Amino acid sequence: MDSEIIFETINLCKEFGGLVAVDNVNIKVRKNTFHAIIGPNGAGKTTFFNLLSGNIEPTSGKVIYKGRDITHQPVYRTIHFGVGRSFQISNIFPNLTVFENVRLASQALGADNFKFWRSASAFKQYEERTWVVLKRVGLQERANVFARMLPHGDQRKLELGMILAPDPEVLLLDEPTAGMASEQVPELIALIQEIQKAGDKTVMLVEHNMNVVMSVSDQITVMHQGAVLAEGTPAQIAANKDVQTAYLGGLYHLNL
Amino acid sequence: MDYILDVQDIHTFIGQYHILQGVSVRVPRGSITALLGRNGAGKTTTLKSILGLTPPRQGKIMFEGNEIQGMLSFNIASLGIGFVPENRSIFRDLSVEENLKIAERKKGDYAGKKGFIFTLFPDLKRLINLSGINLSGGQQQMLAIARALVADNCLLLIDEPSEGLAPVLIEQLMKAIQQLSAYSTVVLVEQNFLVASQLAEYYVIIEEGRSVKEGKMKDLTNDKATIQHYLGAA
Amino acid sequence: MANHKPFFALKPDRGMLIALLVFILLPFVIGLFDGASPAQVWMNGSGQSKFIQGLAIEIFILALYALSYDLIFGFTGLLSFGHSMFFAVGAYLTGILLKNFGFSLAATFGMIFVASILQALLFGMVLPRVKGITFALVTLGMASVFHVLVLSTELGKFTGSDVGLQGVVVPDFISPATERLRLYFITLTILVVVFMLYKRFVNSTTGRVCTAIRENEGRALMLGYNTFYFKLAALMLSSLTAALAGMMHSIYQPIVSPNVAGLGFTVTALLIILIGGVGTLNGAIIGAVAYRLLDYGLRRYIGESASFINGAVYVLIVLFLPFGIVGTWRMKSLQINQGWKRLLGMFTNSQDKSDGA
Amino acid sequence: MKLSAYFRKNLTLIIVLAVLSGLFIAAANGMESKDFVITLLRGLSVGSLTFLVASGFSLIFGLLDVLNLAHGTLFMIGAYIGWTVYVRPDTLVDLLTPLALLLSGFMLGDVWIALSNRILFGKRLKRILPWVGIFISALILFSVLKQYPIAIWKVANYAQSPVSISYLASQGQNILMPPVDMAGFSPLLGFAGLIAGSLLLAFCLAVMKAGKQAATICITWRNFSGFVVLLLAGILFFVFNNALTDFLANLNSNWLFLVAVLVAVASGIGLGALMETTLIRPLYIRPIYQLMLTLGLSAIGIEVVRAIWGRPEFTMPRPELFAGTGEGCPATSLADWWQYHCSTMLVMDGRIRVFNEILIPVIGIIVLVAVWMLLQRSRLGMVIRAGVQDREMVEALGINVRRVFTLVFALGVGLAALGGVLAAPSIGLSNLMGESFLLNALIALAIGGLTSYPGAALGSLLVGLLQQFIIKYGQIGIPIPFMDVIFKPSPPIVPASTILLMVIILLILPNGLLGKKE
Repeated sequence: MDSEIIFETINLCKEFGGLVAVDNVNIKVRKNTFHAIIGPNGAGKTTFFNLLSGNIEPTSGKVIYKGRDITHQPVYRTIHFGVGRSFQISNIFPNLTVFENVRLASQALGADNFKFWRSASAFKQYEERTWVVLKRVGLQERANVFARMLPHGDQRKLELGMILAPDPEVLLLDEPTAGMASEQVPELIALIQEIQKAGDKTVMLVEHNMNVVMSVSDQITVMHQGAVLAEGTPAQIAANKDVQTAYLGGLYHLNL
Repeated sequence: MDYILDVQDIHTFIGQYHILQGVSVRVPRGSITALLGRNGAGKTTTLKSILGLTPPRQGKIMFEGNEIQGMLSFNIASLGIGFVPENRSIFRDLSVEENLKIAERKKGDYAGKKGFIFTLFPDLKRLINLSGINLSGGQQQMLAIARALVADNCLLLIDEPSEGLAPVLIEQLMKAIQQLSAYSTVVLVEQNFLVASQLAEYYVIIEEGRSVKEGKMKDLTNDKATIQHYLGAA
Repeated sequence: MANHKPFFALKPDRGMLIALLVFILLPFVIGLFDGASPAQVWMNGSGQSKFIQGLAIEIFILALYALSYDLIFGFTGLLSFGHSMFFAVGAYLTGILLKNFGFSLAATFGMIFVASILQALLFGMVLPRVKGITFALVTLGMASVFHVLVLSTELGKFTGSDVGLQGVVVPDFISPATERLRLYFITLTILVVVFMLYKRFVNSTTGRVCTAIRENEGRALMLGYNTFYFKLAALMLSSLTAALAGMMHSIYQPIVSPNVAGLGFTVTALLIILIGGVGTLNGAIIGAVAYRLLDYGLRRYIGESASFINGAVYVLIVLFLPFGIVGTWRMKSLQINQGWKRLLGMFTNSQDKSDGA
Repeated sequence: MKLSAYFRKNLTLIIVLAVLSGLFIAAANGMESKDFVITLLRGLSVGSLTFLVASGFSLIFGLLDVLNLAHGTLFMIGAYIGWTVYVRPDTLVDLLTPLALLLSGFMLGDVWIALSNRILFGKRLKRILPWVGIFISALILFSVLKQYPIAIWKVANYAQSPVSISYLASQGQNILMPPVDMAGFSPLLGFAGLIAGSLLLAFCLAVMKAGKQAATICITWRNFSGFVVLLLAGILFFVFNNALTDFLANLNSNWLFLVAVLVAVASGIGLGALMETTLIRPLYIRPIYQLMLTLGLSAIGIEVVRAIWGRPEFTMPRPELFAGTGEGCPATSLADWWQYHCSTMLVMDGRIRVFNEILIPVIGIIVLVAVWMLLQRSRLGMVIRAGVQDREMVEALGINVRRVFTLVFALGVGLAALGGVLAAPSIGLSNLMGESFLLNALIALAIGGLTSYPGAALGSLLVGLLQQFIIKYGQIGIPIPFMDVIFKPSPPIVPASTILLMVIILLILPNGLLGKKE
């Protein structure tokens, strides 16, 4: 638990027209850990992710990645730093094939983006990488299907594949299991865990499913109304009084 | 038994996906019926099909003894069906009062129901002039239910009322739903089995677009095997 | 790495090859109808062939112009209402440089190259600020300012203000009057080369990213692409092609009407790719053929109310053929194939069936 | 605290507005005060007309997401219809009967649905039959209408073009209205044809839509009342044709103008409703095609206008209340004007036209307030505002959203037609008036914010003022500091200046002045 800090926010705030969505959040994420963020809907988890990945700019505060201030970097830079991010609602290219979706993701960091005189299929390294990733998430049989034709669960897998393709160090996963059939959930979580372990990656996860969160995370941050309510290991969180009254409530115990 | 709503073997397509492949739901008058099932099983689509928002291609839907499938959704709604959607769909630029007033089907609906709504959700009275965008998740959920109560609806379709709410709020909401079930029949889609089992009298389990099991909630709570099999967790 | 494809190894497109063959043979075949032998046509004999050649040159120019619009609208998803400016700059610059400054053709082309890059940069300048319909309005605004410039009396010496630029001095070897067949083949060659370049662009890494931007720009950004540069690249290529089309236009008919700078001419491009099929390069060419022939036919046989029928065709296409000719063809080709098979089957098997019954 | 936050948030907007008003003051310093007032009022007038187009456009765009590029053409059609009613009321009266009879069949809507549900066609038959029926009814209607006596201007028939009719009318001469030639037309046969065509058409359209509304519909005598009323109205109009024509022709021109405005607005509303239900509705799922459709429709509209009224430009005579020139004119006060019905008025020693520079802005402001009240206070307005955000939910509340869409579209087109009929006496009619005003309105909306209703008003005002000031400076010239040159903006600069303003504002504020940020 004493590995170096990879992601850090300092007094991060975001207002939307008078509504404070993220309120003075200070978080330290350590390298090679599984860090979950939980909290009721509207607690500002997705907004917090958007701030980390640079999709929106904070009203005040700083985001520091590997000791470097990336607060005001444009959004397309984050992946170049090594931060991959998935979305709560599948965010893919609906009218391109599954293969093309992942290929575009793996090509992004290469130096061949403006070689418009050569066919895209001439760059074998990206295609190979694409096949590797597709195999990893279990979509290699559907490579030539249009992404919009995929069932919901497979779209989530494709989304995961798209952020794995450039091989980032940090994965920001915004409810990767949202809308998935529940028998598929453990499979996907196992996959994520495996990727984290095998590749020395840091995973940050927003998730509603408490069973999942409690079983996989090393560290949990509870957000409530934009602010951090509590932070700690799963055991600490489960025992925390504040968390129980504000979020888990009596129902949590019944649910287990 | 006297069924207010009788859905008979409906098939619904969204685009080219065969989402509902034979769902039958019978809702006894004056009860709370819960639609259970996993995420993506087709519960929300069932509600939307009843309301004509995603019209079924096959099958029959009887409401108060009349066939309503194929009618336009505003016609169906004005027969007396209130809908509380999953994402609440509060009109952001309208004030709370306007959000309620817009649900009027005849003049004076809002004035008549005001008292009832505010005893059910005292919070809303305080927020009456706020615009929808400024409400928190729980307040939005209350407003969405209140909105469905403004018109004379004898059937309420409530989709995932507890989703994303803090447990404290869920308990509050459960009380409200229990209270209003004295006035109208409720069909409830609920992920949280605990909430559903405490509220509902009857249940229907939907699995992969088909209704597979129905019965009394009392029997289900004792039937651990079924719960484990269809709902995964308990 | 062993599998590098050479530059010209494109997927053979049977339809387009046939079309190319037809266009190569067209002047000679038409000449035959006129009683002129291919040799006479080759020597630039007059007659029907020459007129049809002219019509075909116009079609090629329109096709070039529509291709350039398809690249930014159909592939990159930028709705620009100022596209006619790209064309008009090419046309006017060619005319003015040839006529008033006596530039050589090569020098003119060089200037056009520079000008088209500059105007793509001008459009690109606003790209990060405005999106969607606002981008359309801003580009419309910039094109309108250019249109006003062209019309203004202060510049009348060069542009001929509202009369249009007249009497462009065309070098003899491609004069549309005496060497029309050569001009025909030059334009055709340009079209073929540009078409192949576009095909390659669309299938290249750059072009794929452009398509991704059309599909979901936010996601393309999240993948790490600075989408601005890709849109700029598409704009530059498009601007260059449109300016080239403008250049050919002012060489072919040595007058330039100020209408080519107006919104109406942008709408023409839109109409052409709509007829042909948005986002299909073949569609731009097929659309240009259909549009020009329709326009010509209507004006000739109906006259006055031709634009009424044009509008009606427009509405009908939107209502009943929303994917254009090529798009609909691609969607239906499977069904059409099956239909043909069934039809053939009916003829060949009808005997057996009636026997059976 | 709250105020300062507001200022901080809208800093760019405030700076832009400050710069604009600074320019405005600078413009005021450059000219005499009478010129300034006149230019201001002219700007208001043009701004008001632009606003009438822009407001309808923005209403439609806000709720339906349709960029109605045919809006300018509809504006122009409103002008031409108003002119026709005003100058040739006989045409209006002649058209009433066939119109009433044509619509009569559609009053039986529910009956047709019930009927088509009762008759069970085969699947294939159900597809082909309506088209056949539509074709037959079109044939019937065409052959009847071809013979139907309607007074329109065919140069051959009347030896008078719209231009000369207009000129004569403006000279106060009685317009000669030869009675319509009734030879070769049997009323009974004509009526029967029209009614039959209408019934067939309505039935076929109902069959086409059948199956979507399977609810049991009980048919009472009420369903037939509309049909009977229209039928009777049609026959009455025919019988009293001449009396009605005489009545309208002898009407005071002020009242006739009012009739013209009402008819133009009504036909705008009708056209809008027709357009939305038949052409726009199938395309809600394909927005870009809607744009193209309206573009095509606008080309068709212009051609239709050319075919009926011809290409030349002409004006509509002003009603008597605004046309006086004799004794006591130009008026010095509004009371004076009311007494002598002057066409012009002296304001700060400058002459302004009462109709253009006073009436039109007043109507513009009335419309602004009325529509604003409609949006904010009425139930319809509430539904519109809610529908902009979430259509499906509005429908789930039991509100007929389609009807609201049709209403809003019709209202928008009605506003455009109102603008057109007001523009006819002030700036004249031409085939191109629609396009230029559409461009103006688009610019105004882009400046003000595409879906913002107050933005439409602000943008229109800015566009009108800017144009008029540039025109004025085109006459008097702008002395350029430190140089002896006087710069006179040439006419093409006028549109270019507004476009330039639009581009600058959009680059600073991509959503326009009052538009919402996404």
